[in-house]
Amino acid sequence: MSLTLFAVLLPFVAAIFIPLLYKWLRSVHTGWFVFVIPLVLFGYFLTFIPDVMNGNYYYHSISWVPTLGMDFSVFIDGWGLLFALLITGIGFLVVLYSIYYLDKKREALHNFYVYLLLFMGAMLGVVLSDNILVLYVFWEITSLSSMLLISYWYKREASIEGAQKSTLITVFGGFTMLGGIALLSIITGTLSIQEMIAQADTAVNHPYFLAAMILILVGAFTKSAQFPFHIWLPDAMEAPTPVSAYLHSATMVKAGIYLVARFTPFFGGTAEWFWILSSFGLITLLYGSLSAVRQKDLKSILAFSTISQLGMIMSLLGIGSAALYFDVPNEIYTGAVLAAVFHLFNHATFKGSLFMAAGIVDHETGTRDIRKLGGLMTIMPATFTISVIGAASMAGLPPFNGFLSKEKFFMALTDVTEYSIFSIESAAIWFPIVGWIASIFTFLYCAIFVFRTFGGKFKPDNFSKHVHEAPIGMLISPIILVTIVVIVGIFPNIISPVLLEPAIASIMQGVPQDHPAFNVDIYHWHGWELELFMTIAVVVLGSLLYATMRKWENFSIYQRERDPVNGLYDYGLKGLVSSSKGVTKLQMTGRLKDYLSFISVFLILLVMYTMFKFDAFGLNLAGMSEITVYEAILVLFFIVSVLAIPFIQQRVAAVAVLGFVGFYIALFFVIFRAPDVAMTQLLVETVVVILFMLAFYHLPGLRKEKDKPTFAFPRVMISVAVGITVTAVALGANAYQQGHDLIPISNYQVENSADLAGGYNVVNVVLVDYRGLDTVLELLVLGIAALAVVTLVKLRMKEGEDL
Amino acid sequence: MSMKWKTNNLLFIHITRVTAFLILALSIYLFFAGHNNPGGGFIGGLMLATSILLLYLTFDRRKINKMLPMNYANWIGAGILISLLTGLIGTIVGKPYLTQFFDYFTLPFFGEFELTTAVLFDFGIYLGVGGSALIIILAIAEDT
Amino acid sequence: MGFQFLINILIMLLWASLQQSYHSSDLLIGFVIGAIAVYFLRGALNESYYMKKVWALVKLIGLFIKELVLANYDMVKIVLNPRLKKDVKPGIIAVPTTLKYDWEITVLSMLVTLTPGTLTMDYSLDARTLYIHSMHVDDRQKVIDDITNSFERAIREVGE
Amino acid sequence: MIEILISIFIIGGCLLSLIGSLGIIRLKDIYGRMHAATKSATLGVILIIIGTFITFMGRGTLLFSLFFTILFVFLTAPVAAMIISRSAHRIGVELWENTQFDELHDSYPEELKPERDNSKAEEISTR
Amino acid sequence: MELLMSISIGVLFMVGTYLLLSKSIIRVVMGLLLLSHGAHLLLLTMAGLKQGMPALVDRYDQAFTDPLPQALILTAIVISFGMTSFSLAIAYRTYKFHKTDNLDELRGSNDD
Amino acid sequence: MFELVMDIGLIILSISVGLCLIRALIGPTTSDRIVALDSFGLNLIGLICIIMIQQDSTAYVEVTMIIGILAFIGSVALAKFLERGVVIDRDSH
Amino acid sequence: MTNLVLLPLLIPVIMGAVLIFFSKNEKAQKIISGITMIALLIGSITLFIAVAVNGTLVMELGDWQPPYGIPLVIDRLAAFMLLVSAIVATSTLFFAFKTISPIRSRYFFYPFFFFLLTGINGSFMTGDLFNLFVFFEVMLISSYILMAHGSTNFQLRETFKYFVINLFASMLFLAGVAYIYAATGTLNFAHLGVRVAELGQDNILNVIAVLFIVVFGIKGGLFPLYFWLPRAYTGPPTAIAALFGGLLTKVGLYAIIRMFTVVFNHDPDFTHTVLLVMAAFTMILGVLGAVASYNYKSILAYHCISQYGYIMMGFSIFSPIAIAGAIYFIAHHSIVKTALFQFAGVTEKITGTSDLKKMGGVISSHPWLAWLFFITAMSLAGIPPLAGFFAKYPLVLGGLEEGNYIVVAVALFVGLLTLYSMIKIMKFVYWGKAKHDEERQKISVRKLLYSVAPLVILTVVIGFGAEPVLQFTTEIADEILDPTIYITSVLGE
Ligand code: NA
Ligand code: NA
Repeated sequence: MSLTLFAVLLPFVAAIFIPLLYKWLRSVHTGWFVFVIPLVLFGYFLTFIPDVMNGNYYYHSISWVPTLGMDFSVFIDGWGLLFALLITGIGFLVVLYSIYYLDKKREALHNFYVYLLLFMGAMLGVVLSDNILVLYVFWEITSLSSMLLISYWYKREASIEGAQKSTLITVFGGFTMLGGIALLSIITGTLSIQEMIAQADTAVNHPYFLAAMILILVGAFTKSAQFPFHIWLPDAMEAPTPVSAYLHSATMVKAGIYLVARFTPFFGGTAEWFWILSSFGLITLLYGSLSAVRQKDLKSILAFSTISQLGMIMSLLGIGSAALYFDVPNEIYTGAVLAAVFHLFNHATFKGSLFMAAGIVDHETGTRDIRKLGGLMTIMPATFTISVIGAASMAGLPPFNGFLSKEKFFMALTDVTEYSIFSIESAAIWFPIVGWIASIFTFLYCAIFVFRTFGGKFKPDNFSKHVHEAPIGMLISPIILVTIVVIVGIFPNIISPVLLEPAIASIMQGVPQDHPAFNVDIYHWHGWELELFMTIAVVVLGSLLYATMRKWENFSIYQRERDPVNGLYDYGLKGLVSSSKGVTKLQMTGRLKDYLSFISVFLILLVMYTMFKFDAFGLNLAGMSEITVYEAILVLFFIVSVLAIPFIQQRVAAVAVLGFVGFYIALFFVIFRAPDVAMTQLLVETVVVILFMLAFYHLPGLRKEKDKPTFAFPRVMISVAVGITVTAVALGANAYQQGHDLIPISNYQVENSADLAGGYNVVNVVLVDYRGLDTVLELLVLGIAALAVVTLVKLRMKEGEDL
Repeated sequence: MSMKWKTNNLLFIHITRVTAFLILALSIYLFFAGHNNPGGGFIGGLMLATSILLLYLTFDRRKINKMLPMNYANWIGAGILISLLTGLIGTIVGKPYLTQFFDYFTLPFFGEFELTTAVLFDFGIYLGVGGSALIIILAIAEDT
Repeated sequence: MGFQFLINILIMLLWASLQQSYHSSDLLIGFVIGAIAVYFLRGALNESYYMKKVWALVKLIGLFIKELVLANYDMVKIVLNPRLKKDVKPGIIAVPTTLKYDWEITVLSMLVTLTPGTLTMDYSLDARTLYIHSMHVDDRQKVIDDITNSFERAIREVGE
Repeated sequence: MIEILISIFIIGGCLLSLIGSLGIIRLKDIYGRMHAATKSATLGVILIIIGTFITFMGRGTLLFSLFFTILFVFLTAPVAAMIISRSAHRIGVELWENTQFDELHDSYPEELKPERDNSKAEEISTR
Repeated sequence: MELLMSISIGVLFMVGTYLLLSKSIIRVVMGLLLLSHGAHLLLLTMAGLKQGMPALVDRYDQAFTDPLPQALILTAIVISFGMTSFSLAIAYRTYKFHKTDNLDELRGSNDD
Repeated sequence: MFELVMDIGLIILSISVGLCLIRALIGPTTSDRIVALDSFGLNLIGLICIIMIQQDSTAYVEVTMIIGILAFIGSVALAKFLERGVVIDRDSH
Repeated sequence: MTNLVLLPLLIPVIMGAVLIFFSKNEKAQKIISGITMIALLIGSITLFIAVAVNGTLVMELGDWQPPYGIPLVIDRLAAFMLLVSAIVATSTLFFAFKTISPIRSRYFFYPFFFFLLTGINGSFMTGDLFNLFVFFEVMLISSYILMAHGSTNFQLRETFKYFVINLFASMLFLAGVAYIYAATGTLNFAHLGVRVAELGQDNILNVIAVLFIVVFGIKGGLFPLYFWLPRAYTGPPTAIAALFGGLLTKVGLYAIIRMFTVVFNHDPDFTHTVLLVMAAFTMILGVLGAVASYNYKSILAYHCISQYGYIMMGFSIFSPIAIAGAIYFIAHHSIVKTALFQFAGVTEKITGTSDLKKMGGVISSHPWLAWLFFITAMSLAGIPPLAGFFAKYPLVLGGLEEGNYIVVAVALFVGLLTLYSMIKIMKFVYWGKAKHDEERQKISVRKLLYSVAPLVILTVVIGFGAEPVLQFTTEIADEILDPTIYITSVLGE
């Protein structure tokens, strides 16, 4: 196994040892052991940079489940490497942060870190797997570990609910995606993403192409919290803050982005891909930013902010995909992709720091409610600084990295108006407008986040504990992140050739690498372009809104914190449960007669339908044996006696008539030359009659039966139909038999019974020799029944007496 | 039972004494006859049960239980085992399971007769069926 | 012991007749099986009986067959009689018997049942009174006398 | 010749059986029907069996075992008749209105004397 | 004859089903009994009726009726016997402990 | 001719059996039905005997014996249940 | 060599009969049972290997050449099923040792257990239709009594319904045997295959085919025939519920697979479409029952139904990959469902109830239990890389390949609902605040987990190590899709 493969598996392997380390070395915070792993991996992945920068990629594969085409293959190109570095880089920062955030005495650290490592490994697997099915495997593990982390404080109702919601939604997406994956494998005959991309030209004409696209996108959208699937993300904030910082802003939620970008070479260049991504992205962007403004909880603000930013990246990928429509792309089209990749990176840094800051506030004050917070600026200056930088970057203010990517974003949106493909003409104008409005609100919630927490008056009564600045250990990680925010903001081109260009190259595959469009050169000053005016307007209008906040914060729409889309989820879930109950109650009535009715009706319909469909009715009177007078009389009386049974109201009488019926049947067996059967029938019938009598000792008399009028007629109909069905098939089978002259296997048995088995009574020879197994088993059945009766009669236990 | 009928069952008892034995003999006969004539383990076994049942019908449980202190559950086990194990005879000589063997022998006085493993097999059935039928009847009857 | 022997013989005959062959071997096997059966169920037999008067038995059987035929003639008359209500006057009567042995009473009650117009329904607890349903009880005493004079006497002859 | 004899036996037996069944239908109470069942049906079946025996004798088979059927019938018919009629009487099955007297009823202990009512007959014993 | 038997079998299945749809436990058990009769007769009827002698091959030198279905029926009868015994036992035990033989009252609550 | 006689015999017995059945159905008491069942058994023996003649087969001799025994046992069990409410007594009565 | 075939049949039945004699000695019964079970497991493994290496083993019972006698036929499918059966049974038996009350052993609990196993194993092995009926009855009568064992009110009531419905099905089975014997004159599967091929599967033969769908559908818990199942599986002792949930109903499905590959394989457009529609409804209605229920065992029982739907779906898609998936699914589900029922039992021991709403916080007092459950539950929901995923994906892939979009959509949706109800259990039972008192929190269940932990490990192992299993099930699929293989190994060339 190559080292790279092991790198992906390392977190999983480590996870196995965590509980042991936790148990044996209680005095050391378990996080320290964990910390090493992402750190080492980060270092390891850094070593790939030179190679990848040069446009190479790393590929290694071992076979796992070849029957399904699953190879455990590691594929490292620019796009994957960017993610791997994010995962491990943010990873060790988060672990470091968590060491101070989670108390080693009170918290179940072994669980926490196992989940975290599970996630880390899975996430690496997602971004480094070339085999889409293996990617899917890791994809679901990320959902699962996310669930476990959200439910980490499993005694809290909200944690559990949040975990459930996030899992249901993301796994819904996952399962949908699985369908898409299957379609992809059918379309292309491979599970390797790179091999699929190689077939992109022909695949587009495949009838499954669009379906596969939509299914894959549903998976990506749920994971990346795109409207209307976004609702799980705010509820996921119940997880410990390190988790929110890591999974729910920096990494996992970007898995959808990763996937969309990864598949852009395959699906990109089509109108559907363009429209779906850009419109869902923009809606999410707008919706997220509008919603974030309403939130009163610091982490909720950040959650909606994340949703909004993810929407933004998604829309950029959509816009950028247009590049693939053309054989020769130009900068207009690739710019969006650059913006997407760049913002993805930036978002990880500033959002990570903001989450950590929010966590610190929560940790030190015991609350995240902005209505209670305020005036922390002086008490927690470091945290304040971190928050200001992070928020400013998020709001798109210079000189931070967020400003740069936001500018690129505006540029991409305005460029769309110049497109002339995908019948975009009339709609294009909405792109910049929506983006711009969303940015205003982004500015606004950033302001709320910072000033409501750190500005204003400090109200000590609101807090249950003494408030002070966080320990330095907790501050290190966010400080590192804001440092990156600042440095990249000032010197963006540090990362652009190293990380961004290779990533874009991966996404824009099929486009010549030396094309000028790939020259990623990020600069601050574009001149007085439209984008700059847009930014200025954002700041002005945003400030204005914040200033007038007192006026509009009493609007009811502002008061309503809970996302109305949740109503859909709640309604859906409630509806699911209640309709399940309804459906189940309808069929699982607990009444035997209902069950038998359903079964019988199904039997009748299915058999009769088949009879008609295959014209299987038949009646061959000529081939039948003759009917003598006395037989006719016997049969007539027999039928009468059978028909009479339901009408008999005395139980002993009913049994007597049953005895008649049984004896009649024995007589039929005689008439039809079956002496052994006749004897058995007689004996059994008599014993059964006696058994009835024995049981009657305990049973009540028969009552007159009164069916509900709604059941009386169906009951008769069902019974009659069952009878007719049996008879019709019997006659059909008989006619069929007459029509085909087959020699039954019993001929052999008759011919060889005396010579080969030494018996003249062929029936007995069949029983003890030809079909001896049947016979001993039938004895077994009878014996079991006998022991069963004994058990039923003698053993009586109470409910719950044992397990 | 609320009713306390005192009954003299003279006729019934006397007749049962005769018929029960006849049925028992018939049962044995039917068992042996089975291979060549109607009958066999099942029928014989059920007849066996019937003859004992008749005793129970005529007399009472206490009396018959004392007279025939049988553990019918063991009959079942034994019956099943006999039938199953007879089948193994074949495997010893390399034939498939449940292979039955037979041969004709001549003994002075008795004349020619047939020995067959099938009879042994059938005896298991006989025993098991008889035991089963009886245990069923008695279990329900005793539940008072 | 004789009673047991009788059963034994019966079983032997049954065996042989079932075999439809009456060679000595079959009879022997039948006898052995009978002996086994008797031994097996000996607990139910606690009385002894010595077969004595075969002739008396034959006479009894003759009487019985005669009565049986008469009974059926009687039955045909009753069943085919259009004026049932006028001609048939049934009743249940207590018939005391002077027979001593249980087996005698057994046989008596069987014969009563199979012969004209009468049917044994019950015994008194000491079994010395038979309750008989008769189809013709115009003369109660005549019914009783018929039974005591014909059957009881014939049975007693066999018994002594 | 032998066929005529057989035919007489068989048809006679059949007719007797029929008489028995007719009696079961026609007679007015269970006790009367019991007479019909035990007498006619018994002799009827015996005649048929004898006819059958002769038939097979003519064909070269001595079916002595048929006589065991006769034996069984002889032995059991009176017992069945007795037990059935006694049980009917004890649970209070009505007697035909023509019945002259019922000395059996008189012999019953007072507390057990059943009410004569067909509709209640079955319930009495099984409550 | 096969026609008559087929009809009889249909009647057995019909009445059997009708009884199965009853509320009364004991009628259900009777229904099962009738169904098993129907099934056994069907086995016999389907092999063809009255063609040849009983399959006792030492006595006659002629056609024999098909012995295989007879063996199957024999097996089936014994199995049915076991099942009927079981059904009676469970029927009366159910009645005894639930104090009702009305199957409509034996529905059980919806969430247990 | 002989065949015809047998056929007639069978028809008569079939009707006879039917009459028993009618009694079993109309009752009115269970005891009546038991009588009918008992008699039915006897008729059945007759039927089988004639069928034996017709089929020229002795295969059913044992069947007739068994019917004789079983009709008896069945009737007795039913009657005993009617009378005593139990089929098998616990103690001597 | 061929005598190996006898082991899965004779070991349980002979030892079951022997155990009858020891009904008064609990300890002896346990020792004998334990040894027997292990012998059976070893026997099944040996047989499995033998068949995997050498191909189909046939024993012509009574030395009668097929189709005149009854053959025991172990092809790869049967060997696989036998192995699964032995594994599941071993786990349940050892679970039973520790959970069932000693009084049960006096009432033939262990004999019934082994007889049930006899019926199940025999059904897998037999090459004869009527013999299959008889094995079914052995299995069913054992299941009836095991279901009612202990005779609580609930058990009696639900067993009665189960019993009646299944007996009804058995009668239809007999009717089917009668019809098919009339139409073809044979009962041997292979011979039936030959004759149906000769006759052409239309006319009455298709009618008989659908009749068997109904018959086996009832036993196999398919829509709309499964009504007996959910409550019947919640009443009996846990060990038994586990065995039922894991194994019993599979026999019905197995019978469908056998019947509709060897015999009725000529008109899949009709028969397999019927099955596919039934499968879809089975999946969805089963899982809805689970969604609606708040009883631990009942949820599991309803899931059984929906999982049977999956298995049938895989089979009725009738492509090699889908069938391979379906057979893998059988193994997966047997293992997982047996484990889940045992978890339900263990949890009940701790909390004293199986009502979800009365439980909570079990994870804090019994973390191992909760984690083992969690892994198993996720496997059930088809979360990779556990076995459930590898069971589900081939069905999805196969379904889409054959153009059965709707049923694939249903399958995926049902998977989601499965996850939902597994999380529901997690939520109500293991997470949340503890509702069981101090005393109960101290109950040690470690010993109970010994018998189930191997199953959990197995679901992980055959997940990660899916390849050999899938390879084998693919071989099975190829084998059963070519009925001539079966036919020639039974009847010769
Ligand atoms: Na499910
Ligand atoms: Na599922």
